Amino acid sequence: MAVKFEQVAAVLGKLAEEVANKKEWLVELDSAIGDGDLGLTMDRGFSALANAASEYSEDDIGKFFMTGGLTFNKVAPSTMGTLVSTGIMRMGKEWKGKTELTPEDVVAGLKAAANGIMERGKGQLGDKTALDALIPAVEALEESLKSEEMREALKKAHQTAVEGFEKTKEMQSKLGRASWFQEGSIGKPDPGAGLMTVIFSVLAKDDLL
Amino acid sequence: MAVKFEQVAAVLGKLAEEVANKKEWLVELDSAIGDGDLGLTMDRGFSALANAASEYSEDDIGKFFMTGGLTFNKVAPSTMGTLVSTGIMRMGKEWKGKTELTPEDVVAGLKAAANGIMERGKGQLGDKTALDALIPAVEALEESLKSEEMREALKKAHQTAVEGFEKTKEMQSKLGRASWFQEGSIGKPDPGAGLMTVIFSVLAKDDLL
Amino acid sequence: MKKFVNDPKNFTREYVEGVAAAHPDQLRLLDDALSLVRADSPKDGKVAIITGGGSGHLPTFLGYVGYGLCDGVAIGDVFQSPGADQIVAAAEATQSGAGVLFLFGHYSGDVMNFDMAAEILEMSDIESKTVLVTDDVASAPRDNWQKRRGVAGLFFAYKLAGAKAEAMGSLEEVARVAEKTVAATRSMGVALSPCIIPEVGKPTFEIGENEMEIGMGIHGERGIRRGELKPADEVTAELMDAIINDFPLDSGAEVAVLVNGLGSTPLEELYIVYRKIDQLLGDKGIKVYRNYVGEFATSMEMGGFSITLLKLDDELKELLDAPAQSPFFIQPGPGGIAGGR
Amino acid sequence: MKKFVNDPKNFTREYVEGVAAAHPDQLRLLDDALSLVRADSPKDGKVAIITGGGSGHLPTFLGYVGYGLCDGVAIGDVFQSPGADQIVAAAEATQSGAGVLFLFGHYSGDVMNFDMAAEILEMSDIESKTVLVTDDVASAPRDNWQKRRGVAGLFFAYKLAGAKAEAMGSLEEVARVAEKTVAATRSMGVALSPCIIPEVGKPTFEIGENEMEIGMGIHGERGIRRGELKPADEVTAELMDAIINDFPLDSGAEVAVLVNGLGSTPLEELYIVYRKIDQLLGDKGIKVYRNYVGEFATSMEMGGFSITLLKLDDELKELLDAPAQSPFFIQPGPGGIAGGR
Ligand SMILES: Nc1ncnc2c1ncn2[C@@H]1O[C@H](COP(=O)(O)OP(=O)(O)O)[C@@H](O)[C@H]1O
Ligand SMILES: Nc1ncnc2c1ncn2[C@@H]1O[C@H](COP(=O)(O)OP(=O)(O)O)[C@@H](O)[C@H]1O
Ligand SMILES: [Mg+2]
Ligand SMILES: [Mg+2]
Ligand SMILES: [Mg+2]
Ligand SMILES: [Mg+2]
Repeated sequence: MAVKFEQVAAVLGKLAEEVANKKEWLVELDSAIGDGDLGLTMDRGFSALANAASEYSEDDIGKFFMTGGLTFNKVAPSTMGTLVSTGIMRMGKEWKGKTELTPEDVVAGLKAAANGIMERGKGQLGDKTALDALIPAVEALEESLKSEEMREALKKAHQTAVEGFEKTKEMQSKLGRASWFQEGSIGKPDPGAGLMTVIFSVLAKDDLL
Repeated sequence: MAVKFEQVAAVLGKLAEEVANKKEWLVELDSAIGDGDLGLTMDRGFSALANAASEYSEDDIGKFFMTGGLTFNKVAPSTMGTLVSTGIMRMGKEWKGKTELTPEDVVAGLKAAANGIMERGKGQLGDKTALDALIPAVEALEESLKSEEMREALKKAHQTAVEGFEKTKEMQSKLGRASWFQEGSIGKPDPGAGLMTVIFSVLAKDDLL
Repeated sequence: MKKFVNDPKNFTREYVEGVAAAHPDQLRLLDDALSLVRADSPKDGKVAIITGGGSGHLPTFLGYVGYGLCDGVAIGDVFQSPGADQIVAAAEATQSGAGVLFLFGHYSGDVMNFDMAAEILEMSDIESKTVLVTDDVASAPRDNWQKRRGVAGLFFAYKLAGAKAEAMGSLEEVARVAEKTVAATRSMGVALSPCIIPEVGKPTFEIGENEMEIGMGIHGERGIRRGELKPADEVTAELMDAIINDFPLDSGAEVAVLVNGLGSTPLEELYIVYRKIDQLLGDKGIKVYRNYVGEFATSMEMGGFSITLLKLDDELKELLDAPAQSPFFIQPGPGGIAGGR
Repeated sequence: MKKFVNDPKNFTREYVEGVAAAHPDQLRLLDDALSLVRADSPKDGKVAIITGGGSGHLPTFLGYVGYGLCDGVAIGDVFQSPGADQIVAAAEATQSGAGVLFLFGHYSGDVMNFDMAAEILEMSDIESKTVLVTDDVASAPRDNWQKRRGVAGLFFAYKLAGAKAEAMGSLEEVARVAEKTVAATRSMGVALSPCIIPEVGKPTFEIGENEMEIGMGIHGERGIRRGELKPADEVTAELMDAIINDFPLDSGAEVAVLVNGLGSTPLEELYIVYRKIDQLLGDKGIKVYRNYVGEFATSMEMGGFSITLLKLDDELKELLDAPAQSPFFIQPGPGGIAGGR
């Protein structure tokens, strides 16, 4: 299996749709321990990215993600927006010059994204952030691919992301706006981790990758 | 009868004493339709003036009042303070070079003072100000002197000042801070007119002039 | 009372001491009076411009003592007139025989004390003239404009008369420029919230959570109307209408614009107001020759702003462009700072 | 919400448009981004200093774009970071091959966006360095000073690095000066009352009628202690102790002092504070080389003030004395305005 830009664009279109569907849910999550803007900013960001993909006339996947990061950030300079943008740009760097992606490329891209987010936000596993869903999900993907098909592996990754998201409930926030709540953040799941479950749910959909 | 500076100084000493005695009363009057400072500022002003008189080593009465106005104003730059200072200075101008005052001089000095206050404050009879006690009192003094002794004339003047003060009760204030109260000023006597009754009560005292 | 003060009785003296301590190179506090004068005064042959008034309006009044501005200021307690002795002291310390211009806002206590000071100076043969600033269109009808209060428009009077005096104009000329400036200046303000006089300790007036008062004076004097708070553009348009019609100003006119914050209104909001002014004047074909946005005449922490327009001709433009410098206001000359940018 | 705004969503764009309309001779609003740059940029061979941050702090940040200061600014929404694209746009519009210094306050959103911008510029071979301002002693202990927030001390970093860049220092030199300035700068503030974010519409925090919070951040971040409001001299002494001990400063040291109003605190009160600072430093034998009193970094209508001290040596003094000019801040060179007073 190798993925071409056309399919990437389709995934991004679906992703924008799904984030729009989950907009209210993300706002609710962020209202509980943040300022409530996450659904709005992510909706703006992913729909701008999907638009850009639908208008992209070349086949260099890396180049698209490189500029796509900036497109995303422009409409969503919030914390999560900047981190997602960074992730997108890191995927672009990783996929530089590529016109198709192997499953290994996909893993490498997602790993680069996760590392980029850690680097930019100086966050760790356990800080109660998006990383607590993203990192285990990427690890699960890589691990599963050793023995399984891409489709199955992505489903595992999604499941792991959801588990990671659930676990953030019990954590105390150490970074960003939610950390101002201190112990008050315990009991509520992390909104950024919630976003990751949405992303992986789309990747895991049938007939996309 | 002719008055020398020594006597003037004695009157001013008595006046400072009496204003100090009436301090609370003046504060009360000014609190009702003003900012309540009148007793404090007049106490400061008249005691500074009396002090200056007790330290004055010359005999030129005019010269003393000329500089005395400034002495008074320095410690009392409030509305009434400035008006009283103006009055004092105008008396000084009127008495320029004089080492003793005839009853006619006293009347001329008080008239000059009243005119100075009208000029400076652009006030008229009936505006509910100090003028409503001062002007009739000075007129009564002048009139009485035509047929009576200074002592008697001063008592008439004092009585007229008190009547003028009483009449301000029914007036509506047209000038200064009290005018902000509009109809609310009716029913309360004017503090500045109250001060005039204190001044004339001292002038009318036996054994002074 | 939420204020950084010590004994409220010492409020005025203490802040003035702070100013004197901060700017000894530019200002001198007189020994015997609460009056500040230019450190470089008296300047030979120059008309001395003396201003003054109550405290609580910084940078008005003392902020406009400096090069190309005033020469001295007599400082009263909060919202109270200074004494005539302070005015006399400031005049004596700065005059050099060319005469004194008393330039200040139209308030009765100030008028009385300045008049008294003029009388005293006359006795020592120091000539003085008085020009009252009367720019607040909300405080009296147009035919009675000389009865109006002086508000932020004071700034333009200082700036232009100050430039004329710095250019060694005679007392007559400086007074003429001051009068001409006053006649060409119109202001109007709007208040949202009161201030607190330290010695009093409670708000100067009450106003509803959703109310504004159009035309309120800078001590809380009653305005033209109290009503529901409107969007910034609407409030701005209302003030501008009143000001423009009062002149009136026609297409082709050139003006200087001053947007003045009363104290707690953030600079961001003043620029939202300026944006609308710029649009409105543009639509009417009126040219903005220069603009000033910031705090020029405050009422401590009062919320609100005022707009002032000065109608310009060639003479006033040249004087407006002249350099000026005080610890509170700096305007470089036409060349800009540091010899040209 | 007692504010002069139109649709709160447009607050930032509208006030920035107001600024651009008021000062076209000095500032240029970029077409595609909410970023302002010097009208005379790029300047050949000069390091471009780019700053940025959330709105609500005027004159910080955009008020320090000008001669002898910064070259461009990326403007975020109220208390929100600007986007990396705005930062990139400001850098590209002002750089001339001599490199770019990113100079801004230590807040995580800003750091992420500036880092991202640096990465993007790197791809087009534009060299950049980043210096974070971390002057708020209340926000982290002394050994951890690089974790501190950036507050009013930003002003000194702009002033000194800006002077170095204007003198055509290299990127290394300008960054070194910025770092040296940050290391020599300490601030601490006290808040009395909150502000209102236009899009939120209610106060950012609650505080009792008689309370103050020592060490509170300029977005309402928790301070060191909350307690009863004390006389101005006591509050000033508490802040000064914390700052002086943090350096520590000894007799003979020379400092620049900045007393910064947070928004609604009147200038009179800032001078009462300055008076006490002057006395305290005098008592300790510390010399005030220069002082700045006014609003330099606000939180809209928040009540309170901050004190910043910058410890000086000969290099920093010379840079501090250099002329600077923006629409919001003017400092004449040593000769004064108008060629000598
Ligand atoms: N330093 C960080 N590293 C990784 N993720 C972070 C970091 N800080 C915050 N986040 C994530 O960002 C999410 C909130 O994003 P967003 O709503 O954009 O923040 P804000 O509104 O404060 O700008 C949090 O739920 C958390 O997952
Ligand atoms: N223009 C005026 N002419 C004469 N008297 C005046 C005038 N304005 C006020 N007054 C007098 O001043 C008195 C108040 O004086 P004072 O308390 O000193 O005023 P304030 O506290 O407002 O400065 C009033 O009771 C009135 O008699
Ligand atoms: Mg959020
Ligand atoms: Mg009174
Ligand atoms: Mg203010
Ligand atoms: Mg302010």
